[in-house]
Amino acid sequence: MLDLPILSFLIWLPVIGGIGVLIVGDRFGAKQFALGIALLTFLFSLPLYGSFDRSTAAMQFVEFLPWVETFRINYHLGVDGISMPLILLNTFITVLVVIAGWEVIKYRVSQYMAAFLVMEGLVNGVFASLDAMLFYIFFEAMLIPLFLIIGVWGGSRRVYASFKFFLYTFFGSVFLLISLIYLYQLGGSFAVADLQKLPIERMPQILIFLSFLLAFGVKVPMWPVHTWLPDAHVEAPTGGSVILAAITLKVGGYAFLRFALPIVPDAAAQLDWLVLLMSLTAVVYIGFVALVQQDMKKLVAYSSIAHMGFVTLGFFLVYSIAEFAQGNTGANMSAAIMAVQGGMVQMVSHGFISGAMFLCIGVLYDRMHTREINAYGGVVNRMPVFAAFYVLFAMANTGLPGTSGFVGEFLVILASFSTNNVWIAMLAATTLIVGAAYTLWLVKRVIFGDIKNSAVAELQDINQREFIMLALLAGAVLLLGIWPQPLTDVMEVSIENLLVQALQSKVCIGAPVGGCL
Amino acid sequence: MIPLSHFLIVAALLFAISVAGMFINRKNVLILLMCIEMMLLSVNLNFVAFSHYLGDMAGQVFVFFILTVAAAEAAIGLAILVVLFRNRRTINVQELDAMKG
Amino acid sequence: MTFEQIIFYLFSAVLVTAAVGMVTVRNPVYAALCLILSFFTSAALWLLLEAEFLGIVLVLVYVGAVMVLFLFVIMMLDLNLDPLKEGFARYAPVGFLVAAVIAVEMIMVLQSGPFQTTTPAAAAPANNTEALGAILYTDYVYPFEIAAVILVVAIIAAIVLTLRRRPDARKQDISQQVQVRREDRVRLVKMKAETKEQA
Amino acid sequence: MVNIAIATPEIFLLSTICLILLIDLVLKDTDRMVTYLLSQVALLATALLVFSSMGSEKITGLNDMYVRDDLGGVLKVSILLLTAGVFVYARKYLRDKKLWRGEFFLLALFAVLGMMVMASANNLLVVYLGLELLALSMYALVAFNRDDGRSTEAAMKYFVLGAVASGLLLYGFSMLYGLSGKLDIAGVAAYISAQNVMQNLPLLFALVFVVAGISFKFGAVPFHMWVPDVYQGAPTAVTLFLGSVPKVAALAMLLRVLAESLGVANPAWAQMLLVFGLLSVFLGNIVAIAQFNLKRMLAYSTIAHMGFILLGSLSGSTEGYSAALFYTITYAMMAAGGFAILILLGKEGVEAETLDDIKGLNERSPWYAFIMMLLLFSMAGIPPTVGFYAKLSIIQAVMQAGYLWPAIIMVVMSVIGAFYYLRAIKMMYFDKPDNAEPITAEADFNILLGVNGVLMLVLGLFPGTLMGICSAAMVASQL
Amino acid sequence: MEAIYTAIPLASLFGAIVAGLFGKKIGRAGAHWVTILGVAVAFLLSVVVAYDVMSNGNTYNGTVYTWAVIGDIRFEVGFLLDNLSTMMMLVVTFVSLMVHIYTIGYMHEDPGYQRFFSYISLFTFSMLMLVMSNNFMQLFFGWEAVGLVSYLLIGFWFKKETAIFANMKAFLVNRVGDFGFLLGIAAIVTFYQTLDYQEVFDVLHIAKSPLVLLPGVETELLTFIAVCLFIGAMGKSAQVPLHVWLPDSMEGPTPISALIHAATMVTAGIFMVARMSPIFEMSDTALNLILVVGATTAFFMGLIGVVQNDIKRVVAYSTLSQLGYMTVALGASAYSAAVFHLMTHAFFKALLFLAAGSVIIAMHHEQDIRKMGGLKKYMPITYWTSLIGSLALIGFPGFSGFFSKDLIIEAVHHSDQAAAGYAYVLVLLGVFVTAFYSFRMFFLVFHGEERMDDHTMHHLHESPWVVTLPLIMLAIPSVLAGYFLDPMVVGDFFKGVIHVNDQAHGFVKEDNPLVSAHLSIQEISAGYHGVMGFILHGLMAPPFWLAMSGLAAAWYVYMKNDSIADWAYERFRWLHSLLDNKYYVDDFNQKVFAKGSLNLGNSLWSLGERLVIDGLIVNGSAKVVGWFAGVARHLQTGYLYHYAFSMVVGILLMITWFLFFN
Repeated sequence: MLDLPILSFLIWLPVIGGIGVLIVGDRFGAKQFALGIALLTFLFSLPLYGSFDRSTAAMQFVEFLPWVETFRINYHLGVDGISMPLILLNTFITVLVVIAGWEVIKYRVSQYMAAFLVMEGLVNGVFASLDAMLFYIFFEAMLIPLFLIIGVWGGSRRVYASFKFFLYTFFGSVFLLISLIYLYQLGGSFAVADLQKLPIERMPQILIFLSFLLAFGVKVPMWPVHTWLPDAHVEAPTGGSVILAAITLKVGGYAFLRFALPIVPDAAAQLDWLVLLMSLTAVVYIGFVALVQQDMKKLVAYSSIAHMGFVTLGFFLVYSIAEFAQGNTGANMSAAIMAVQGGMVQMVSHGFISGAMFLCIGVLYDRMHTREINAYGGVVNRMPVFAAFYVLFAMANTGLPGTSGFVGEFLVILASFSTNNVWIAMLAATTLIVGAAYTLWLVKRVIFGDIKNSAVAELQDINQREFIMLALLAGAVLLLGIWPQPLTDVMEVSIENLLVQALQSKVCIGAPVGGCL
Repeated sequence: MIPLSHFLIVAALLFAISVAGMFINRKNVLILLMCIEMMLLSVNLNFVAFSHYLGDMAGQVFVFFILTVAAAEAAIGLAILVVLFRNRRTINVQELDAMKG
Repeated sequence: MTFEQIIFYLFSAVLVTAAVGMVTVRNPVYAALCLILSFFTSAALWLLLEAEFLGIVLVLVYVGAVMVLFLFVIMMLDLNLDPLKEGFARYAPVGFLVAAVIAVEMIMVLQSGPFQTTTPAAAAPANNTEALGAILYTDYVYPFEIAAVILVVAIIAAIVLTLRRRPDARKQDISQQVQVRREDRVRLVKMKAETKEQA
Repeated sequence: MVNIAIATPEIFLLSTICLILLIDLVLKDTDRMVTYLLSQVALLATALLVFSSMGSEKITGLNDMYVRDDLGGVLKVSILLLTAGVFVYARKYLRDKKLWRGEFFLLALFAVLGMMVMASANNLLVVYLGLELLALSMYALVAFNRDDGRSTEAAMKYFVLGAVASGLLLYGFSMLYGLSGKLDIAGVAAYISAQNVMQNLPLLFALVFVVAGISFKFGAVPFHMWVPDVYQGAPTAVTLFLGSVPKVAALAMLLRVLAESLGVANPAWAQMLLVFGLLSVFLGNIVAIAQFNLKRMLAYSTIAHMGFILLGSLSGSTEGYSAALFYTITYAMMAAGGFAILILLGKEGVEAETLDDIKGLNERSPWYAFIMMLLLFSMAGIPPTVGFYAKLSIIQAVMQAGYLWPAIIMVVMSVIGAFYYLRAIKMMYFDKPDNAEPITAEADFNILLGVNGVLMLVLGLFPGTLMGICSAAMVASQL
Repeated sequence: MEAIYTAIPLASLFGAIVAGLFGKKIGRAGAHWVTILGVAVAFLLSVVVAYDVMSNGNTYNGTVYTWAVIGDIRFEVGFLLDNLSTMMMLVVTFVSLMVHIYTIGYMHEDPGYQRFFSYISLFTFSMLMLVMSNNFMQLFFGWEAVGLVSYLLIGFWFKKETAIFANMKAFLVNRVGDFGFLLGIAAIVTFYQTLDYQEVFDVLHIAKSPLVLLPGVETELLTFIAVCLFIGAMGKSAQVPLHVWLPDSMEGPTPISALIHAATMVTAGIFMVARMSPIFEMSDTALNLILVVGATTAFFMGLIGVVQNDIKRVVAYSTLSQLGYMTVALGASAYSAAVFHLMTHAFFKALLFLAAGSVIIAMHHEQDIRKMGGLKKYMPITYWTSLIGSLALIGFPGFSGFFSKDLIIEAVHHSDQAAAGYAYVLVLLGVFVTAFYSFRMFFLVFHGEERMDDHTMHHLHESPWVVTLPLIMLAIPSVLAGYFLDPMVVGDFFKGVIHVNDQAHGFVKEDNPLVSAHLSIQEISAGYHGVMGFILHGLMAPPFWLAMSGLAAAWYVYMKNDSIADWAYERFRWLHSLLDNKYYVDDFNQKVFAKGSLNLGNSLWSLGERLVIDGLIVNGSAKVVGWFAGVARHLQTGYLYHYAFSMVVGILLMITWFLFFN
């Protein structure tokens, strides 16, 4: 098993399978075929976890082939504890997305399924790439299927949304390209490992960092470059929203860990306040914005932004934590690990929860064809099982202990106290209130209460397909909430290793970041 | 004797005049074609002058070829002109704006 | 002022004047004539530069053939001359201003560099035509062939563009006339004989 | 040294053209297919000849007028193969539009000959003659639909501006000749290398005109004005030809004249290319947004792409030139494919040229829509299509040369440019078709189009070979 | 024993899961049987464990499973079983069991029968996890889990708009408390690198540098932690100003009002502070804050109870007031007294609620006491148990409440804290108020004329045994629990569990100059001479007389002379409306926080999002580009001469550049 090129398989099986689905066409079981591919991919991703060596931070399942020799771009794949869970998340969510589109998509089914499968392969590629240019290629190529998904199967303003999504993210990532080329010229290699070792002067580091911030920040998305997300979510079909929220946003967060922190640690240390500010703004400001949304999807989209704020918050806390640890006896780097772990867990958990929230909204939308909160009310009377799921996911969204939503937020808030600024923790913790406010108000208006109108009165409870979908996610949410150890365990060593790199100055070798200002 | 630069300046003047002719003339494509001939003439004058002062025949050979090409060009240009006139019943430059923007 | 200088300045003056005339006159025929004049004067300058063959070719080929072609076209196109120069005064200043700037800048460049020489680097060959001929078919055989192709293209292009079989033109088709049969020309119609009542 | 054999491909092609010319004369209108097939044979055979002569040392012949090197070989093979493809696409158009005449192929073959001459030129005179051979054929081709007012208007504009441009180029050549006393590439190069370029005003002056003439061929701002009108006015088959193959020739001219001959003067002409290139990238992308005529839109996009090529070349390095070559070849493929789709959508007597014409293409034919999407994404430079590598290598070269800000402007403009490509994709995928007539084409057209589209992806996944060829060609030609 | 410890919460969780997921399959009886069985098992095992711990001293502190290990910090789920937690377990499982049984009768017509059982079993599980926890994370787990169940149960009748408003309000207000609580935990983790109670307590004495809140504003670390934790307790135990959710929570079914919103969950805050006594003892600031908050709650919330007419709301305000008493005790460092009162209160308040529920059933879900009266003869069991509950509540000597409340008042009296004087006055006045509203309700419900409509009157009868049995079962400890005073408060029952800075703990002022000695309980203990002595002493003390006068006043006003009530209503209208509107706190919250948040959200949404970011920057730049494209396309005029002009200008500019600027 170990000798098989699992990662290549995880990338190319869905891509080729997607093309296969296109060839199979609408008439002959495209759905079944797609589900088969998705399941197969998921199964093939399981050995990643099973055979993963937790004791090393080195890349595993490595594959290496020279590719474009003119630019020394290599087909270099591998995973560590940081990327592996995200690949699993991706393969898992894709199965659900295929199921989610089963009956709902009636228009160009094979293309729909193919787009998602191709998307899956590309995202796996993003997470598995150990070559920066390979990463960039997957990173950009992801835009194509998503653009089509939003545009072809989307809602009424899908054109605006898809364009906004594409151009926004494209705009961000071209600066990444510039930076990568710059780094290539500096070090003569696109290998991430080489880039991480490359000594870079302070000023270039800052510029590179800013370009990373723009590229990944748009993807995450961070305030204030987030406005594509609500539009994209609202207009995308259910599956598209799920993929967007559950998977693509993670790419940005992941890239921060893989690129920003280790490659330009000094700049990250110097500008961490900026990211922290943006993250906290995302948590607080976006929380209030979410509160007043009239569209369910928009509300959840804004809540996604707020939750992803925790991810970036966690990642960039490490510098303040390191500074704090130097000034305070007794404090140590556990908090830094906690911060990054928290961010990572938050990413995985957000993948489940936001995916589930969007699936729930999809379930409602399929029946009522509206996402207006005001059109609902008293859904529980007609759909008790659905309501139970909905409340569960809403609670997970508010970070209730026992659900996965709690773990990440908890760890990040704990870690955020280990800095010189109490207010980071204070602002971060306001999510307890604000997050609960918008989520519960949504639940109150949609689920509870008496039946508001005749349309709600005719609702049917979820069918078996929808039940399976939501039950799987509910299981994941609860499992991760009750016992996150299996997840945190695989990441621990890689994160420790990452922190070593992220806290080592590149401007004056051997000193900690900020050590020789 | 006459310095080389004087020949070149005459050629430059011809060149400038032909360029000016292109945008002064807004009514007749024919004049444009003549301006092109004039521009080539100025280039030819350049070549001949250089050829003379360098004592090198290559310049004259170049002129020879330019004359040939210019004649061919004139033929094609006039052919296009005729076709254009057939289609549009005009060779007014200002009316040749079916495509713009 | 030597004779050569007089010739040069005189012909140059005429040349430039004719050029200006070409771009300013109202009637395209006059413009063509101005252009012919400038060709003549250029030919004279070329003679001054000891490029006799080219000077003669310019007159023969250009004035004799190309410009005549131009005149043909002018006559053929049956242009309405009145509106052709409208608005001239409006555009002329800008045009001439730009031309003047170009000219000034060009002259500045040309006055500066290595172009102040007054004597040729090497003596011109005694027989210009022979010298030209000698290299044209040897050293320059490749360009020469290409030029030939260019002329072919010009011919093809001109024919493609302008040769047309007018659909409304009536032509005699002799083979059709010869092959005609009786049945095509004569149709026998049977009619009832007239009766008195109808009459 | 005469060494006529060195020019075998050109001679062969010329002979075949003459033969086709004669055969075409006696053919009936119904048998034009013979002309077409012969033309294809001529192109492919010539390509084979060129190919077989590749890989050897750089040698000159025909009294130093002609150079045979790998660079020329690559350029010529691409020209010939692209043209063969263009012919396949054009056939459908010519049939549909009742322009099915042998002269189209003949003129195009002459143009190809002109381009080959340019690709192998070792003398400014030969460059000029090759250019004129190409240009004169193109003028005639643009006016090919002689009963169409727009076609002839476009031809007229193209002709006048083209003639002016060659006048400019000639003026530059004459100055170069006057300064160096030489017309051959090596002679001029030898003269330049002895000069302090930035101080030599007449040389700079000459350079301005030469660069202007070359820029015109590329259609770079501010010498771009002919591009949209000619693209729009010309019959689509001609636009297809004009929009793809001559770009390679233009690059050939740039490489031969600017790089080989004036390479030492790079600091001077790089400034001009920078300005023209940036203006092109800027204006091309911006104005394309305002276009709803697809041909015009592609024309403006061409301007932007040409800006990229100019910017790639300005570095004066091997990487830069090979990036430009890579970009040009791939761009020619994209453009050919794009116009082929337009040809495909046209019907008898109706040109497909507005954005509305591609509306709902996905409904009508998912396959064609997919191909067009690949082409458009490639033009936009989105991985994993080949357009990305083209842009990547150009930007890499630009940054290598130390132009960071131009690189940033380039990428930002390509984001803006992505908008109009996306709009075309949106029309195909998001909208419903106005008419749902099925689209038909002959098998060879379909196959070629498929190959063309998929090539965007395949080259995107495996760009190494083509990139390697391009840079090897540059290295072999000591650029 | 570990298996038993684990089985206690899991037994109720099992019931909850079975009743929740398979409720339809097992039916109503199945649901109540499985849950009751689960809780009964939990109760019985708790008794076993309590016996083991209390008599054998086999305390336990261990891990069940490791939740996660991050860096050096272990996140675990584990149990700490000592006298405090086992006592809590007994109370929780006992009251819960009673409530389970009671529910069979109370909810028997409700369509959400199984769901209800599932919820209350789940609650029992959560509460057990909370009290059994040995670390802060699990504490927070249980803390939030009981909040969740509370949310679900308040909104149990989800069709009622008021109910679903109340549950959201409850959750959000609790979240405000949790906000502080979580910060407190974060501070502990940051500075002590562990989440385990015992490990934290062991290193508390090591001095830490103060915490910088703002540049120049510093605070004692432990004060910060204590205050943050107490904010959590304020939320859960409904202390002013986070009390607003509790009265509204009466929208839920009565059994859960008894279980959650009186007996157990709301006392979690008290429990937690008692558990954290080593921390709180280190900060006088925090203790004073607790005193003030508790005393304010105790008196002013009681006052509101005087004007309430809803039977459940009267009890709810009474609960608030009693929680205030407990809090005051905490502030006075009389943790054991607080816990003692917690226990007695759990019994008698559960009893009162269940009795109220019994009345409500009989009255066909009429809750307005003005429409009741004279129920004594219809519902004797309910009447007598209510009387026991009320007497316990007002602290009638001999009843459990008497002991616990008197102890608290005594403790406050003896406290040296700065705020103790304020607290003492308020708690004394509170005694009067408590007696007044309790018996106002009692008299209005059970005595006097029968004010209900005829239909209701005809159907009046005593509740079924499943209802009355729990009443009786709860009445017993309501009377007798007070006699545990001896070991629990004045004895050393909580030795080693609750830490007080007194001589008994070897507290030496010089060792710890920042905190004072807290000797109130020690002084009480010193003056304690047996239960009878305590009762006799109590008969002399002001609280007794205040309680009696309150009782008498209620009797006089509501039984003898109705006009006084009307007179007072007319005379103190402002006071009445102030109380009736609950000091306008709800209105204030609604206007400032709820409306304010919405306004803030709306303005951020319309200004920040749509106008600035999307409108100006994103779409704005797109518009600018589009506009510029529209303008720039006109450069292409279509005129040949312009085209030529552009070429020439291009050349000209280049020449000019080289000529003049090179």
